[in-house]
Amino acid sequence: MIAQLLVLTNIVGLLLITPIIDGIERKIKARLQCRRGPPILQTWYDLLKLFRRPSIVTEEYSLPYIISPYIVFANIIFALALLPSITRVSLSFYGDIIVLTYLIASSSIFIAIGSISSGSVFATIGANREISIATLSKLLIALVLASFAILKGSLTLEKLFPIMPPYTISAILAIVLFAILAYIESYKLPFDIPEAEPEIIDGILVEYSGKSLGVLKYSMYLKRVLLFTMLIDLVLPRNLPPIISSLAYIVSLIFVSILFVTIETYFGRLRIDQALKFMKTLIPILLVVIVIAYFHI
Amino acid sequence: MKASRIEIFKEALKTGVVTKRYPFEPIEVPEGFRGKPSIDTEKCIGCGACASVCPPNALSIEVDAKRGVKRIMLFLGRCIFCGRCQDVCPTEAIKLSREFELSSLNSKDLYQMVELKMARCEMCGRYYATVRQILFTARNVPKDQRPLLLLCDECRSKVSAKYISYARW
Amino acid sequence: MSLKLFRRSLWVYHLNSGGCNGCDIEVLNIFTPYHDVERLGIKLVASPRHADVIVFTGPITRETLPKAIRAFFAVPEPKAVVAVGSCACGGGIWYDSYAVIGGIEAFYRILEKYYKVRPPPTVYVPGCPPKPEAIIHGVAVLRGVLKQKQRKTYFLEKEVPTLTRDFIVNLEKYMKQEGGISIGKR
Amino acid sequence: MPTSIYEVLELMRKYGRIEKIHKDTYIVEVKADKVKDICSILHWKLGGHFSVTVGSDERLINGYFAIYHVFLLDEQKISIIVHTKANPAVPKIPSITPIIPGANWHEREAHDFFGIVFENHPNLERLILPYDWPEKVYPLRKDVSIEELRFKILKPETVKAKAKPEEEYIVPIGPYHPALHEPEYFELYVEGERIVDAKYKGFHVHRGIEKVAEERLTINQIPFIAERICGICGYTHNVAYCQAVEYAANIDVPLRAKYIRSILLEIERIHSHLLWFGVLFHLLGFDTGFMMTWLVREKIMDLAEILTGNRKNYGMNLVGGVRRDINEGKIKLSLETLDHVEYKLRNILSKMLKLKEIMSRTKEIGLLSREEARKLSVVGPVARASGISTDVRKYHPYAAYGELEFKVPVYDAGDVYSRVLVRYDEIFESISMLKQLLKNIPKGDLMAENVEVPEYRKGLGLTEAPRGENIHLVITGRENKVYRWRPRAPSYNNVPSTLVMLKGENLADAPAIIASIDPCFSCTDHVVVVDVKRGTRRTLRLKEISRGRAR
Repeated sequence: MIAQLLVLTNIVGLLLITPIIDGIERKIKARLQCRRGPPILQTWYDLLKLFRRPSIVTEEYSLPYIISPYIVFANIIFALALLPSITRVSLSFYGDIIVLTYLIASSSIFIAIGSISSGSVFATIGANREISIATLSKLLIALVLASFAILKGSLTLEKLFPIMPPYTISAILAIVLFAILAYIESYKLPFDIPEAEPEIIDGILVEYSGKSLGVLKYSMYLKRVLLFTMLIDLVLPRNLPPIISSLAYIVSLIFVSILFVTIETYFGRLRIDQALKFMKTLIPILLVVIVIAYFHI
Repeated sequence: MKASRIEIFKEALKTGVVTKRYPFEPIEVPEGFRGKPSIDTEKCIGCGACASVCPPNALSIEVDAKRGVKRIMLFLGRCIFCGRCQDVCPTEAIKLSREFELSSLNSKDLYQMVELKMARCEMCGRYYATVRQILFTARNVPKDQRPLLLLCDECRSKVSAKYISYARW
Repeated sequence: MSLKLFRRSLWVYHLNSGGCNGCDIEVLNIFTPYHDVERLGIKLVASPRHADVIVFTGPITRETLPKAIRAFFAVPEPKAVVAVGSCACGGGIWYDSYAVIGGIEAFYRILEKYYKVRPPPTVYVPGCPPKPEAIIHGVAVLRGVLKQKQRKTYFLEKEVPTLTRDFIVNLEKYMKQEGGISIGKR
Repeated sequence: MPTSIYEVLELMRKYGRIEKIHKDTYIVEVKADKVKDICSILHWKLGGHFSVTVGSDERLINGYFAIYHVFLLDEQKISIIVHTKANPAVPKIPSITPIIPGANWHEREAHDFFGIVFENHPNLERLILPYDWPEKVYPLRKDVSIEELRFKILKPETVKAKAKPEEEYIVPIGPYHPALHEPEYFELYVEGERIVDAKYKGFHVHRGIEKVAEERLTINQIPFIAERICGICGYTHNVAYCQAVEYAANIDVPLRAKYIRSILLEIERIHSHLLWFGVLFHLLGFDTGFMMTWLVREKIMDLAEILTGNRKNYGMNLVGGVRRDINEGKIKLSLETLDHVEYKLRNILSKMLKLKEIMSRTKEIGLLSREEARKLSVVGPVARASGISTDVRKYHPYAAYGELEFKVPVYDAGDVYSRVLVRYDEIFESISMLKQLLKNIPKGDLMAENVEVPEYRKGLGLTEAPRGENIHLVITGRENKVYRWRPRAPSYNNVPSTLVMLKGENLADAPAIIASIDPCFSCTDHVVVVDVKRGTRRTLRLKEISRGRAR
């Protein structure tokens, strides 16, 4: 019972924190561009306003267009429950690593399906692009998770964290690769695709408005935090006292987001074929990591 | 490549935050800023020089024959803030202030209206010019010519077959 | 008022309705470091569906009219309009051209006539182009943060001297006596 | 191959009567059947380039329609206007588009506005007038007044049908873009990823400026409407118009006024180029670059505000001079600002251009060869990036440019990156010019003493705008009005060249290519993508294409 409550605390806490993390990112980015930047709660204000605005639907929509934002949201929430975050407790069962991979992939797919069913050409093209990036990046994420599983010899997320010790080359490489993938997957420049960048919302989100737009944006912020959490879990020591570990988690969450946004600020966007080319070069490296992980190097 | 990214980063940190605090703090507009034209109602004589040079016709002049007034109207929703009116005004009645916060929720607030009383022509009884304009002109005209100013253009040209009028409208 | 919703967060869709670019650049300028309206929760969005406010810049040419109407209806209610620049406020220097509808009010007249739509709350920001600060002021007025400064003024001349021959000939004498007719002192 | 002015004029004399209208400008009156020959010689043999075609309804003066083709001969430093008359009942003139493809739009415009038919024109369709414009109504003819046009022809009810989304505008969003500013359409025909053809649909911003100016405004009011042709480079139009009238009326502008004009022109150029850099960075997804360049640009805007009283649309000119003086304090302040800007730009902008993403997305993209550039008669930085050294400031000096030392940056590659470099060099050239101007500004009057404009005289005003040469042809009229005024902005010549640049390129590079000419409609927004094989049409935004593959 306590475990369930703690998991619930995790989720509620993250729901509250996530927009603030985005607010911090916006503030840092603004500072790096010599601007004052929005207040840290700005993302919350934006979301609250969106939740209070009506959703206009397109003329030729079909069902997935309406429900997919909520499915994506539910997907991400479930995925968050699988990872230890604010409290070091999570839903844990055999094979949850596979479920996590599935949930991350399916959120992308449902976003794409939703925007395709809006009947708008704009959104359809955005969806095409989302899928073409997702197929590659999800494959890479699956490979990284596989290398973790091999390193620790387990398919349960609980047993993976933290990945070190053993301090092997493969462990360090795998963590670095996961950091790069988290960077790509959270749609940072130069791998930015339309819907993530706060200034330019188009592509997939173009036909959503009001509430459903709010839910979608919220899910995307949560997804970013999900990836950061995973990254933090991989390195954060396990046996810290409860309050210190929560604090350590939050501090490192802020640290990661600040680090990523600082890198992002000084990059222009790659053309999508250049981005895909970069991602393809990661595949052989990953395969090598899996092989050396098998031999515990 | 990497180095240039870091250079930009350094430069940005060196510049620091430059954002102004407006609207919470007022800002300085420079000397000679071309802001909102405002009509000094005491000085305006209703000659219409400004309306004739105004490129977008933001200034317009109408004669209300029923009430015997001349209406000078400035519509900021057309004004291009060029300051030509200021250049040509003979009495410095219209001037470009340094006011720039002109936003309003109602387009009616963008109007400035001045109505000046007109004088009737002594001969035909028609309204022909504002009283102020006649007085303004009168001061530049020798005393013996002044009675001619009490006539409208047409009547004056009839009368002044002998005289040459100094007055120019 | 419905605009309370936008106190903290306001998303703007910028629509050039045939303007000369002067105002468009200034609208863009308020997002750059010196003015940075993101600190006020204002953000430029790409799709009218995401927007709370449409910014019109330009006198609305005939070619842009249908597109402006479509963009207008794509913004969810409640919405508001910011007319930036003299062209958008009242047609500007183009007010009588054949290729121009002539400002946001003419646009509202068309909407009322053919679509039976009441005009949304609108703030007029005259200027050619308005300073970035003036645009920020306009948004603040729209949100109800600041008071509107600009008011309609109306002046009607009250008393005028009766023009008689005697008065006009001996003008200097009368002026000294009454002291009130000091018109046009240079 | 005649090279001296004398030889050129001798050659011209074979074709028709030649007359000098003002300094360095000659008008050749030729019969309609010789137009093609003389234009071909001027453009292809003598090294000149076609600049503008002006239609004019001169039935009130001499009973004919007139066409003026203007050519600039950089080598000889003269301009030659080829003048032809057309029968008022059936106005027909042979087209020069088959010889000089750059004349395409110019002739279509004359067709739109005057109903002059150009024989053998490949595609004499409507170009500028709105979609609901009635047939056989020619707005710039003198027999139709602005009131008639407005009240009889402007019928908003036609809007209702058009406002419904059609196939072409599937997405119910107008042709607008968040960061860029004016609405324009490009239709791109693609095969998979490659662009095989492109079409331009634009003129959303047609505001009927010429009719307004010719009917309502007086000679000294037109500078203000000329300034509002473009909100970015308006002052060059203002100067070009004033120069045209000054030449026509033979007014001698005081030297100090000329210096002040040059100072403001260069300030405008710097601000415009910086704006363009910002937009380019934004299109390439490098928002920090956008913010940092605009941060520097703001200093220039503040400087302009101090010098003229307004950040844009300076309103400084009247025919015969300028309206405001620049005093010692302002000169000092300007020099300080310029030093600061130069330092900042050398520090930041050069570093930004070296970034890998910026390089890889601009190099060898959007190629325009020298031959194509000559054919389409492109101007300004686009021409200079394709290896053509053309600059009105150098070859047809106006204002105070005759007394300045400056280089004209020319690059040969003809890709987007060389357009970037040309503009980068120009900023620093401008700063050095400004320093010369501010240090050497002479004392004197601001306005010419005698400003009287005789009727029916022609004047040609040339300026080098940030985007290329501006050209204004003015025919003065009666009662302090102009009879005909034709301003031609540089983008008018440059935009057709994007269609050449786009062919064969990757769809994702389209935005950078279109932006690379710095189109004065500046923004280029929605694109209609037509798949040739499948025959489907869909509307896209440039930004989306820039990110990815539209399959």
